Amino acid sequence: MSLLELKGITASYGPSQALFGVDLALEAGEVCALMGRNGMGKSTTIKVICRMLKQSAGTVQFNGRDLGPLPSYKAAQAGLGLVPEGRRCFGPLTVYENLIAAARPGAWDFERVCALFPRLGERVDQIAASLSGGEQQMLAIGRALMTNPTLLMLDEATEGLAPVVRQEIWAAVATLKRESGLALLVVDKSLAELRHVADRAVILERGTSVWSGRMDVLDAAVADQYLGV
Amino acid sequence: MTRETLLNIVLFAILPATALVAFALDEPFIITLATKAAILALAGVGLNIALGLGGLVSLGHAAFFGLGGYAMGILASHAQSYTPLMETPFLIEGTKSMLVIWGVAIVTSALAALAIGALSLRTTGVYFIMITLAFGQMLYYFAISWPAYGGEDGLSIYVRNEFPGLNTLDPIQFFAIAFGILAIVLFGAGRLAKARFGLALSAARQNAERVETVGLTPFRLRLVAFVISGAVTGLAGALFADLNRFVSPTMFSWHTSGEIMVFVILGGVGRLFGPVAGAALYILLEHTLGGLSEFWHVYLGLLLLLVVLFARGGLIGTIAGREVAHD
Amino acid sequence: MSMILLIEQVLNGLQFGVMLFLMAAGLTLIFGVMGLINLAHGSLYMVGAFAAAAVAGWTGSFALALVAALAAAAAAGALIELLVIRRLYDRDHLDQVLATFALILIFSEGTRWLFGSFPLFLDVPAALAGPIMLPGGILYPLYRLVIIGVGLLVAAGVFWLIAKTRIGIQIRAGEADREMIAALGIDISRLYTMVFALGAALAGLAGALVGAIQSVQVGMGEPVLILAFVVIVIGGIGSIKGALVGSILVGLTDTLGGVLLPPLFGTFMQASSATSVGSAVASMSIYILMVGVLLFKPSGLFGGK
Amino acid sequence: MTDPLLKLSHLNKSFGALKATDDVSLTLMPGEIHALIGPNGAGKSTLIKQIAGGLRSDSGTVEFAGRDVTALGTVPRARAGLGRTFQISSLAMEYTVLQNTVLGALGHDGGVMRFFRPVMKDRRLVDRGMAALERVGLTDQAAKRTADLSHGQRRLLEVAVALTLEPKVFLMDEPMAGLGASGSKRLTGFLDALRVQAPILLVEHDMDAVFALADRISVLVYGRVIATGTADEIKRDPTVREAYLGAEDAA
Amino acid sequence: DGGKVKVGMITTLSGGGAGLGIDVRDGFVLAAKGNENLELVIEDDQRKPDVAVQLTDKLIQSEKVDVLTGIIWSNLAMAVVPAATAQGKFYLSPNAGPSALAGKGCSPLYFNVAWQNDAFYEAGGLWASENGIEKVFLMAPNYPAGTDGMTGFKRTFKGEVVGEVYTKLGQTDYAAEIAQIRASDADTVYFFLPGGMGISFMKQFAGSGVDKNVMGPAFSFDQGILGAIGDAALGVKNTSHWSKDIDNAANKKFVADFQAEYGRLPSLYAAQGYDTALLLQSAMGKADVADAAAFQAALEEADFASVRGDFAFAPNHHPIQDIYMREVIKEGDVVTNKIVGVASSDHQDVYGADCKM
Ligand SMILES: Nc1ncnc2c1ncn2[C@@H]1O[C@H](COP(=O)(O)OP(=O)(O)OP(=O)(O)O)[C@@H](O)[C@H]1O
Ligand SMILES: Nc1ncnc2c1ncn2[C@@H]1O[C@H](COP(=O)(O)OP(=O)(O)OP(=O)(O)O)[C@@H](O)[C@H]1O
Ligand SMILES: [Mg+2]
Ligand SMILES: [Mg+2]
Repeated sequence: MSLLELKGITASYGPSQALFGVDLALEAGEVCALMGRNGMGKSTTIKVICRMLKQSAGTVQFNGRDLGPLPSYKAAQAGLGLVPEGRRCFGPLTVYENLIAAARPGAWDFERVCALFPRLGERVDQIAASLSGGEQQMLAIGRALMTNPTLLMLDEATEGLAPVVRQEIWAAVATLKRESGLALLVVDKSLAELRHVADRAVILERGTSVWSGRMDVLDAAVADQYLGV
Repeated sequence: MTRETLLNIVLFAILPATALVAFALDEPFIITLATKAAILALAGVGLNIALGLGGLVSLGHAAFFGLGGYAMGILASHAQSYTPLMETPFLIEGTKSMLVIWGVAIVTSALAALAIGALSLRTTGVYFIMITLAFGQMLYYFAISWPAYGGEDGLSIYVRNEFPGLNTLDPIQFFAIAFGILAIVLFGAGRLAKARFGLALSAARQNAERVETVGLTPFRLRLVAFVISGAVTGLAGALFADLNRFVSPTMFSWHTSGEIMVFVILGGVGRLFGPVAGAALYILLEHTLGGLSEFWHVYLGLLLLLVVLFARGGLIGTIAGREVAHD
Repeated sequence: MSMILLIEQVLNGLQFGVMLFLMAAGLTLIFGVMGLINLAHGSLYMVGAFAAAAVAGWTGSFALALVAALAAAAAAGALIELLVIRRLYDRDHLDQVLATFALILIFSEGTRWLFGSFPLFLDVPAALAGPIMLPGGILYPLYRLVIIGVGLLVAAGVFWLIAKTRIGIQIRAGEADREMIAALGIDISRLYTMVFALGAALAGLAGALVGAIQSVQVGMGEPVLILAFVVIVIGGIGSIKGALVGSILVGLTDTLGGVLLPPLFGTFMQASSATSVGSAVASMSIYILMVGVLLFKPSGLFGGK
Repeated sequence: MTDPLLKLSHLNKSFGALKATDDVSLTLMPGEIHALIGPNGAGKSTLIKQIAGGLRSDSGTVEFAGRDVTALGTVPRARAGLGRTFQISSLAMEYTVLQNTVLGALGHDGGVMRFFRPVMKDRRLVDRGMAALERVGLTDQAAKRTADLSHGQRRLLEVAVALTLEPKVFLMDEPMAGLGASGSKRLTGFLDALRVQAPILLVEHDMDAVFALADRISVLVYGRVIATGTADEIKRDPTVREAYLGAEDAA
Repeated sequence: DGGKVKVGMITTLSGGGAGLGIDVRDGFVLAAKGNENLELVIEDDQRKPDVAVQLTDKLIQSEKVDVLTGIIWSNLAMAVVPAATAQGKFYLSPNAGPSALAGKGCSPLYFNVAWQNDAFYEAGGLWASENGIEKVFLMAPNYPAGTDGMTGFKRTFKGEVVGEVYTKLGQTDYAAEIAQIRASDADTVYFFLPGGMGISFMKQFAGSGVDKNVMGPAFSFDQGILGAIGDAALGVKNTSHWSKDIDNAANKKFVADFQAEYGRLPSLYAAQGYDTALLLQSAMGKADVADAAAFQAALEEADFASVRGDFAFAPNHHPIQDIYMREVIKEGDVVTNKIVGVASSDHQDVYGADCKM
């Protein structure tokens, strides 16, 4: 049984439909890349998984449990961690408060997050809104890790990060996967990086999953057709 | 034609239709109510320019409403008692001419809005709400304790002011005046919202930083909007005073500001006809529920609550749906 | 004016300030921290006072009356939150204004329905009645000192809750981005209901405590509402410290304005008009203070943003 | 040699104890793309704000087109021809995509105190807005509410609004962020062509784009410019590699 | 002899001041009970002047009433009375008597069945002068009713005013004023604080331990309010034209009937409402309301058995009546008033001279 399984998801924002049938499966401890051009429905899929948006058809199963009737906070408590698009740090709160606001006990704690992102450690009492863009990104990742999820969803988590930090994060992702058995669903624009860490990939095109399979079989022609690389 | 346009036409027709039917049935009081609705809608249209377009939640619009009212009260009471308003340095006489009174009401409230706006617009959000409230309250307490024009007792004007060619004491004719002004102002406000100024003002509400980076000054846009808004509400105040032939500090009280705001929210914030719908509904409720029970405010409250909970975007929002971005 | 009288008036101002804080404390939670515009705050204050007066009338016990005030206001608060406010979080602030305005109508007239149109009797308990002698020879009502004490305790409690506890952090996070804090696994709805009920309970407590030396009547909450908003805005929204400082500033301004302005105007005006003009300016003084503060600090004394 | 269009001399800015901008001097020549790179929190966005006028400098001067604009606020600088895009999209979210660009055109045109003629019937403004949308490839979305755009589409709209201003200089804070690979590629080509219209001061973490576009690159670390040079010089600079690029030059 | 009369009553039935309006209404209804010629239409003005004016128009234009009554507050009366009399309708005031309507603004159609606003204060000043009070401290809210009241007191008071404070309308905390009172060498505090303001002041004054006499007009010590003040009010002297212990048959019947009908003690507002209805019915028995001159003459006769005892109209249609001094006492568990003397007999207002009608 898969850790996460989406079947035939359709979803709309009010009158405008964004997803037209998304299928996705992810095993425990696996890293899955969710890919597609801008506006194809990646973030919407993630919103459906963490119940920020209710699907109009289809099912979402997590750990054998139907997430359909659950409110967002219960889905999170079930083990979903989210680094949302656009960071969404709690602006008026300090770095420390952002990190502990929703923390749950587990392997990840404040010290460990600060060790991963030393810049955050130096700024514990700074207001999140005044952090640089990249620092906010680190904070959003740290905040999600502090909830000690089983599945971490990274929506453009490396956007705006300096290359060195990006490399650190990918290294951290690789470590997370290897050592703590954390499953990840990753949206990112860098195919090269994803090839390194992801086990499998799903490609969205106009709100439909058009390709899915193991990362190593994703060939250049498909990538070019759907991702334009 | 969109649903909203259709609805607007209906709303626009509702007041004169009511007034005409009442006229035919010889129910002058219903005409008075329609007139009241038109005047309060006018005040709401004024507020809506600041509130709906500019995002300036002013809880001090009673200041302008009251200034308009007192412009009428003071001028007319001097005319009534044949005493000049001022003798030095030059002579100012009272007047019973509506046109002059309107002019004075508009200019006074515009100037007040300029001063209050220039100070208040340094703040934003709830701070703005409260600072405008503060200015309103200052005028209220001033009016209450200033004995020259009646203080809390207010001022009675025994006869309605004059408008060339019309008998203003005849309810239907006075209605025509009030509604005519409302129509003109609605037209103007509608154009303003779609004009360059409206686009920039509304953008400043959504994102001031964005407006600055395209080289426009939000402060100036807002101040101009606030002045226009205050002037319209001031004009409504003068009409309201004439409707009642009476002014008192209640016109300055924060309840008045709140009520005008309720009209706007009830009808639909930022909708051109929102205040018309809101004022008409509110007055309808007030006068039909009033007879039901001593505790009719409970019913009024429940009805308002139902509207907020189940009618998103006010009456117009519910009936016409989400705002369609203008073409 | 003698020095001792001036000192006494300053003390009165401070006392009034702390009393204002007590009245504003609930609103500080609901409005300052949760970011909800709750015009019905004054109604909850009134609910507390009426519940206290009713229970004190039945049982004769002030302690039971206070418990009743807390319970009734908290219940009313929780009910409001569950039935009304909950549906309005993701709406425009203005919808909250309209909804809570409607609630004022319902509460005021509902209370009149239940308790009649005449003010109720609620008095300070005998043990706390009467004045005591302060150092310096000032006679001061004991009950007012108790109010100061309770006010400061509440201030400390609320400050601790918001600034130091995880619940406080979560509430503030919810105010910044509700959807996000929920997506991180916090049941923000339940939390908000609880905090709203707590804010309501504080309003009710204030209503009962202050009602004992004021008049318990329909509409008693309205001046409180405005004062509480003034206090919070002067102090800076979201800051408990600000609310306390704001309260004391307002208390001092109002008290000393009323005492000092009429004679001040008397120094350059005719006596008869000086009292009236002086008093008129005094009634505006807290608004003048607020405008002054906001002109120099557009987001209040301790406002972050 | 031609004069620089934009010249920063000895700019400083501190937040409390933190020196976010530390004695920065930079120039931007007509026709060039000058990239500004550096670790997160190095002070790049701060510098952009200082140039655009959103943030007062503690000391130093900003000269633009031969004129000292240090004392001016955002609005006059924008009017003078500084066009800026934000790192985090800053748009009028309730407006349609087209309205956002028309707003830009209106800013360029001035004359905002007009109360009567419908602005969306003003051919000149609308055409200019549409033209900008076309250049970034958002024509299809023109009638959509901006709030309904995906993240990447908003990033493109940011650029489009800057275009309508026809600025003399572009200040772009991470325009590629959030764009997918194809989007980045497209925008890279577009910016390449844009530099003839007006030079660009480009803050970007996308090294493919930076190396492809930049005539000159300055590296900012802890608020200081530690190196300025061509792409090749920067790639070879060991301090830059350690502080910023890491293994990136493999690309 | 009289036909039917339609009466429009506009009074405050909702919101903070509703208690007064309800008492006026109940008193009126009690006195008019069983009179089939008297048709009553009641409207709630919510204490808003503009609503009151509009209701006036409604009652006159749509309901076609002949007589209006009911207004509680001076500022509403200032709005309604001119509007009613200008349209040729009678107005009988059951409460509120602003000076403007007693003097220059008087009208043949306007009758005040309560008092001119200054009456209680003038009587208070007289009584104080005659009862050895030398130094008073005056306090009232800063609005016309307050300042006029204090002026009325000073008009007749012979002693010294050692302090005079005008508070914010609606003020609820009086610590500062009480400190001033304590510091002054006044022997008596004379104050007018209507409604909740008076309750707050009295409770706080009692708790402060300041030992001075307290006096005021009846408004702050009426039955509806005393219950909320409790023992703190005991011993306070207040002037009133009515008290439930006035010894005459009409009053005894009124008090008994009122308690039987509504289950509570009547207030002075109830008494005024009651008298208003009696006056109206006395005139109805003499003239047809359609004949305005005759009806006016009938009203002027004031030929009814007032619960206050002797009652007559001065030429400006304002009462000539005794004003009593009452003291707050406790009867069993109930805090109430007892008459201790007449403060001013056959009191008449001073504005009549300006009234030209
Ligand atoms: N809040 C919203 N309301 C309405 N429509 C939306 C909303 N958010 C996204 N959309 C639309 O839904 C579609 C999918 O958007 P989504 O954000 O899922 O794309 P994405 O693949 O994440 O793109 P990007 O890479 O640009 O972030 C887009 O066409 C977008 O315009
Ligand atoms: N208002 C402020 N108060 C305190 N510190 C601030 C403030 N604004 C920015 N900073 C700090 O200044 C430093 C520079 O921030 P800036 O946003 O300029 O970085 P940046 O180079 O743009 O980084 P990124 O690439 O991550 O966007 C950061 O460490 C940030 O935390
Ligand atoms: Mg996305
Ligand atoms: Mg940056």
